[in-house]
Amino acid sequence: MEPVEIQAIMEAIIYVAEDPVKPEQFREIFPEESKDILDQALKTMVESFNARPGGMMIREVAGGYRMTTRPEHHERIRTYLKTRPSAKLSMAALETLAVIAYKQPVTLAEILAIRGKKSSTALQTLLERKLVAIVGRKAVVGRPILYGTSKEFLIHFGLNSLSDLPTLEEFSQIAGEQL
Amino acid sequence: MEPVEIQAIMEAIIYVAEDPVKPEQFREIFPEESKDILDQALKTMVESFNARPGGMMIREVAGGYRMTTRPEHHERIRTYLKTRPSAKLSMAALETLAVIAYKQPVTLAEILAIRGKKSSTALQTLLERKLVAIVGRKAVVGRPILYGTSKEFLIHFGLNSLSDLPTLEEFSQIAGEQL
Amino acid sequence: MENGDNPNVEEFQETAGESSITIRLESFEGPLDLLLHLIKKEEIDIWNIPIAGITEQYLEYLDIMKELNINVAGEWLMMAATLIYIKSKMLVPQEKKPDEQQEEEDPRTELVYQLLEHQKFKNAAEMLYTREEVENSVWSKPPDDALEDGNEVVAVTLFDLLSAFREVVKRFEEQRVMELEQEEVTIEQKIEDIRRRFLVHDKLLFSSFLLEARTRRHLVVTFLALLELVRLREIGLYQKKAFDEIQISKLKETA
Repeated sequence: MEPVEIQAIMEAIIYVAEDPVKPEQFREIFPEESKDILDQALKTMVESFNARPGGMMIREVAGGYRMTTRPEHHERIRTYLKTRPSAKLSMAALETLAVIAYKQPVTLAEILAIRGKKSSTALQTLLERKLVAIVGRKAVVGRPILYGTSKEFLIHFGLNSLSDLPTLEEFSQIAGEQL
Repeated sequence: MEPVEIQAIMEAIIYVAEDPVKPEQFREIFPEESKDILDQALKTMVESFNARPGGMMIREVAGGYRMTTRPEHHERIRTYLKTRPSAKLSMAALETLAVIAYKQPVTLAEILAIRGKKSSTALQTLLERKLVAIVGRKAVVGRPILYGTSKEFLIHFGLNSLSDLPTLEEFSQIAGEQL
Repeated sequence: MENGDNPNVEEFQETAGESSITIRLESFEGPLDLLLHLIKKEEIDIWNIPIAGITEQYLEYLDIMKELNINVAGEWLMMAATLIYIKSKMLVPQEKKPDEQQEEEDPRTELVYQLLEHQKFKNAAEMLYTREEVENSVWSKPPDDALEDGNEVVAVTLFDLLSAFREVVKRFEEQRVMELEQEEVTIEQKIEDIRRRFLVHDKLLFSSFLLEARTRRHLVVTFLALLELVRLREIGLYQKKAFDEIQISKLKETA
């Protein structure tokens, strides 16, 4: 194989690898090439990769090679990681949101009773993300707070109104299973 | 900032990003730079990155930029990762997906009419793999759920936008010739 | 037509092992797929389908499916009915009425358009298949430490929301069944339980007791136990301000 192709594959493998890639591992990937050729290709590849004025570099870590960003750009990368669209919710938050969406208005105690798990942190997240709002208080002892979904919730899920939420029956129709 | 430094940071951000990075996101990261300068830097960076004989490339997918390995090296990378090709969609799922992609937003009944057979299992798979999403309800009796393709669909099939798909007319021409 | 004229039917019968049948039937997933297959195999002009022959072949396939105890879905029977209907329409001699439209509507037209439409989407599916092949040979892997909230990655769609709700409902049902099997607690046991709690706590939220109660009966028992302890002046209930949460505080050391 041409050295330039070996180098390209080495680069791709270091990119996809979870752990630093050791030189011996390349010998398994290229069993037909000699150790010298592979060592030379690796050296050339790493040198030329790091000579580029790019944003990434290949470093020798723990006896292997690993791709990272260059340390001098960490501030802007951090800015990006913070500003990226945060359309992600934890499973706990998602379950809590599901209970609120389908059972609203609902108290924290009722959410716990249905989920069978503590939900206050998840609820806090949902309140912070404005997907859930306080909609009143229940007229029972202790007058616990009632929660419901917000307008943000409708926007996030592209719903016109709460009546647009799919029902469990529709779900079982799609899933072709009995609930 | 020097264009070369902007380019390096852009490269690093595309590298760390989980989702394709949209040009607008760079404007948030570099609020002090003009749109023209950023667009030019992005274009130059992507071109020179892809002109390298390396193992990675930057592609335009789902309206953003995404770093991947080059397809021609897939065999060696697979050897290293010891993975088998990921589970492909069944022909039934692909057909259902094609109907949704071209007829969206579309109801389950409309999919059935075109495919001439029940499609709920295929639809279930597509929803689970997030290639298809619930996009609303049709304003007819029964208010059936409307389905459409997701951003994941664009990423899965390496499309920048839905307009990258060949037109249906092209397929009807082929269909006419085949039959 | 005899079976001998139809090699595919023979194939069916020869490879009557279960796995091969499943595979064969998968390639004709629906009635339209079977019709397209027959048209291509016999090299028939789509605009001039010999409807009698095709209907016969179609019904033969249906018979085989029934013979093999394959569940024949409703759409297969619907298509059979459509084919028979078209066939009967074509057998009826067309009355020529010169003052009316010259060309009578061909009873096959609608089916032809349906087949063409179906083939169009089959081709589109092929295109997606090819694209998927290509995409399956590239990898994108952001570095692990770039994912700040690694274990909190669930992109949320309505479908996720509904799935999550279904999970919760399922769990709730299972839990209820389990509790029904459990022995119920008495008021006396509950009073002892609450006293033990106040050995280590001076104050507790009223709601925290109610939250533990998973069944209605348990809730009532807890409530009665708390009232009994209030009556015995072992605990007191109070609110910091109106509508605030009710707190319970220990009034005297319990024995």
